Amino acid sequence: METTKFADDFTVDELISVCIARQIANGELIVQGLATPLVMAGYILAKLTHAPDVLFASAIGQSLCRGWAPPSLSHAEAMWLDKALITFGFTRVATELLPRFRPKEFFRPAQVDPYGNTNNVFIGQDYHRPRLRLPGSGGIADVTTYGDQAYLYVPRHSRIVFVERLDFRSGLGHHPARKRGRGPRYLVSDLGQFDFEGPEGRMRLVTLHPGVTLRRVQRKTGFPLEVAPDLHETPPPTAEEVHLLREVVDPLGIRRLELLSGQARRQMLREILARESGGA
Amino acid sequence: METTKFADDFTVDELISVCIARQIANGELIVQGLATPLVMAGYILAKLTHAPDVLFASAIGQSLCRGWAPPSLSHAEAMWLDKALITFGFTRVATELLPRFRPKEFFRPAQVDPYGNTNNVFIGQDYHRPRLRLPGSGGIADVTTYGDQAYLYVPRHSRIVFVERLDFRSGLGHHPARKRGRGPRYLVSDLGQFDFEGPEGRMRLVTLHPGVTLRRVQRKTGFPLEVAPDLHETPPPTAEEVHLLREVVDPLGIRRLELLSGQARRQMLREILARESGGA
Amino acid sequence: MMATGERDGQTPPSEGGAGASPGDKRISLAEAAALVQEGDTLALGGLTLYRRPVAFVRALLRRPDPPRHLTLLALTAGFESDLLVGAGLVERVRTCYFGLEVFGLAPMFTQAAGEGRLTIVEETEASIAFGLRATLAGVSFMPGLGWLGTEMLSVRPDVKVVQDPYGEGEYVAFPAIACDVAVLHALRADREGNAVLGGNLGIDQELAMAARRVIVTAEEVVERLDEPLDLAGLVVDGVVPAPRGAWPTSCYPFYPLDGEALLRYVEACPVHFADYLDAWLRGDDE
Amino acid sequence: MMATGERDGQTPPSEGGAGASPGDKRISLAEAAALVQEGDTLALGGLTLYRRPVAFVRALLRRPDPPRHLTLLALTAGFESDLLVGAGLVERVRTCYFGLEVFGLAPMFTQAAGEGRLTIVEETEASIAFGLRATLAGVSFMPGLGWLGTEMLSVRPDVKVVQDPYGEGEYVAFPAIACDVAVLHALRADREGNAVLGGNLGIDQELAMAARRVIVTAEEVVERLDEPLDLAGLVVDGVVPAPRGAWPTSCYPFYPLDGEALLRYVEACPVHFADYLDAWLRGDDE
Repeated sequence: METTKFADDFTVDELISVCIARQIANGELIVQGLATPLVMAGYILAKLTHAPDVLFASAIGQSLCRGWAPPSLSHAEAMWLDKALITFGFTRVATELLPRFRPKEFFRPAQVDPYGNTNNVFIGQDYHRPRLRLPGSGGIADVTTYGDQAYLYVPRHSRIVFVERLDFRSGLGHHPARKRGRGPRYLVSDLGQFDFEGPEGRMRLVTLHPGVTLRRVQRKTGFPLEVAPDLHETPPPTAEEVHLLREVVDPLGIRRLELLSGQARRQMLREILARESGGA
Repeated sequence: METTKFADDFTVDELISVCIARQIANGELIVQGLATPLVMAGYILAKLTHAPDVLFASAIGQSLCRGWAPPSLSHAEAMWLDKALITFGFTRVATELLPRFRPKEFFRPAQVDPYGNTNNVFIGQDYHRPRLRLPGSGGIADVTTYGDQAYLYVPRHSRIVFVERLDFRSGLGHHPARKRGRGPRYLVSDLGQFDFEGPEGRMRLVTLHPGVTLRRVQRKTGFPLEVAPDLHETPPPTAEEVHLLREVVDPLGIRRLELLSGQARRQMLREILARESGGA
Repeated sequence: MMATGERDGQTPPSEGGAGASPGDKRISLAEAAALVQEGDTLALGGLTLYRRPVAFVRALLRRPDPPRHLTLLALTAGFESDLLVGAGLVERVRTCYFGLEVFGLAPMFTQAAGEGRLTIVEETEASIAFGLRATLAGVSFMPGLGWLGTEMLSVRPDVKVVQDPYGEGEYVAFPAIACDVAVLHALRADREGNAVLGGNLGIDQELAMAARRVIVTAEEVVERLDEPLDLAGLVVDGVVPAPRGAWPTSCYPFYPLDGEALLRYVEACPVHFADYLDAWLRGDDE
Repeated sequence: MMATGERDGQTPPSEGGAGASPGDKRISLAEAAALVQEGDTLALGGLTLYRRPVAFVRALLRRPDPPRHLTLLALTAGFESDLLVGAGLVERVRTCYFGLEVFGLAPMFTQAAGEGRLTIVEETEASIAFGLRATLAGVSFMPGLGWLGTEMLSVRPDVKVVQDPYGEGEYVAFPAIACDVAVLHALRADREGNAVLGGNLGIDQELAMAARRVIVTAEEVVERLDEPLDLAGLVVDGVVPAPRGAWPTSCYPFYPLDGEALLRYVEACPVHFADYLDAWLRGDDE
């Protein structure tokens, strides 16, 4: 048996995508929401490595796909329309596919509390005059209340995201009000991997990404952290995984946008757009 | 202006189809249920004469069609699939199209009472041991409770069909229990045409088909008949209408099956099947 | 089927087809027929005389121990369903139309119903359509227009009426419909169960999503379909090559309805049903 | 539109488009924009940055008297909706996502919401999908899974919870969603309003059936479409030729998303929105 060759260098976006990929089992139906390129990169990587038979579904196109195409800013529909096996429309997805099949999906919360409850609606004290209005909950306030395949990711771990109390609970975690399904199973951030096996479904640090200290994670988390007894280092990406991500899965590096904001993100958007229109 | 040329000879199936055609207005969406070739002939005739812009929908195919094809026993789907503009599937038809658009449809009841309530479920006194179990109500128990475009036809007028009291009310007429919509507007049989403008929505004879007497209609109806003050003769088919029915709309005469039963119907089915497989 | 973990619905989708992981789900007609168990709700796709899974029904009737006490579910039921009733496999019928269209009444259904030997769960288009949508949505009912003012509720004492929470009126709460095995006949399928049904969809797509197990019989089974699909293999447990598998019902545009065969049936039945069935199971009529 | 007599629904389909009988429903963008009235619920088809009716929005904003107090309805709202909010036409927003995906927050929506100048009818995918299905079914609600346990109900006091009539639990009764005018952008349409939308359907088909009036803008308007349709002209009141009518959002496969145009917008707003809008209405950016 060959020994796994770990990558000599990798970036945190690559590590997050690899962590996402490793949560995917072969044969699963996996769903991608809007504006989640780290997830898309992870899904495609899974397909190209250990999970060749996954089926993709997406908010864009509302189709099921066996095939894939690299993420694109300008041609986001390409994968979902050209590779569609069957198209449902959003009404059937929301009222039939999601409640019937309860597929695995990775969500990016704007706030998450110790129990994996999440908020994507607003930041502030007053819903009617929010400090920051967010885009809205999409389908998170639906599927997290009945599904059991909610996975979370946080590209920029901070006390702004990980809070003791949410300003608004739009995604249901491990919460006493739950009637159906179960709270999130997993969370990956740029600092480590977490499960929710703490007391009453509390978030628990399971692995630290290479070079990250427990102290740093705790400092950047707005509530006391549970830590798994066998806390260890996140297995780094393999050389093959990094190669695939960079050269095959997402050569434009669209996944990296999720780690940037403001001027830096706009700068990178411009670079990617230029490369796309230059005919990548 | 040309004077209308009435047909010298016509059969009762032709007259019924013509009466149905004349109830169709241009531009309407008209729906055909299962096993109703007299209705199909009438619809197509309407399209070829005064209502070129009707849109057809049908239980078979669940499509909308602008074009048409002659009725067929062996290739019933041909019209509905080859000419489909758009296909809905039965679930969307029953839960969206019918309640939203409430289109015009002709129903054939096994029993009809003086108020246009109808029965297609069973004949007899006991639902659990019926004298004759019928195929079922299809969608009649749905659309007649909320729509206002129910039209009825009875190819063989008799006291078995027109009864004072139904054995089971599966289609809602002009009935005090009605909450939405309205009862049937019109009925055509092999003896005459009727509306429901009598007291409390009672069925009312409006025209007698050529050669039919009021006395004969009354004798064949199981309840006292209301009669319109201006009772007159049904305008006969025009020469053009008869020509179209025989030569263009339904050259195999499939509409005639609805006037036959038992051995006579099977005989005619065999003749039509032979002509269809012989390559009409 | 797919591996998406546990489900909490009343009627969870099936947990693993013959082939388990996505891959080759091809099985024989006999293997498909063996999936139906005593007391199951068996749904048959297609419409009345069109694209019915007749070859599957024959395989079911050929079983040495045909399953009994079935609940037969179909939007409309025709020849294939009448055979199952005549052969005594069916205890309950859920359909809004059971007949042979212009070919007449369904003789064995008519006889069994007249003798009180069938439990009929009286349905309409709306009750079946909303009932399946309720199952897919994971709720116990869907409210819809229909039935109020008719006598439908008197023969469906299990069906409740709910108050409009936003107004004065009331609606029928069409209950969720569960299904153990759904069998659909396709024009083409691939070995993963992806399928093309043609335009006359009926309720096939909803049945395939609602049923615990799904069998697709197909005129032709290919390696891989890449045309637009009507059914995703995701929900399919078994794929059966069954050329002329809808005969004597039609499989448009491949072959027409065989009206002569239907006439032979209605002329034989109900009196000579047993002889008809014997001959039909031997394949004399094929 | 079609002449099927009176209807008793809360939100009856429209009673006759610009062209009355089926036939030529072609109108200009200005005529289409004139159909929207003060206080209307205006639905915009497409998804976030994809196939949005942007040319229509420009025509609406170019009206000398743009209608105000609109309720904006969209599954997801993006650039085109942000312009309407920034220009002060929108009083209420019904959507489950208002933003520009990886291009960032929608600046004018974010600002207006922060200042308390918008009424937000907080929605989710399920509440919009079930709400439209309720409208189509002619009922006041559809029960569905979702929301329970979250704080959604606290910001939607109009939404009720109903008891499961067949069990112990409860469901959210997602209320029917009414719509005055729906505007959809199509790849191709014909003069009767038949249209091809492409595969990214969103909720366009349901909006078209739910709305009192429907406008289709299309990259190309032909005499008669005979390919398989996504939308039947039956429900369409006006057809508008609008080449590049989705720009800067995409119209796959005809043209891509214009990311540079979106970046110019997010960099100008909210501070320089007025200048941006002036230039955009003049067509400087076309």
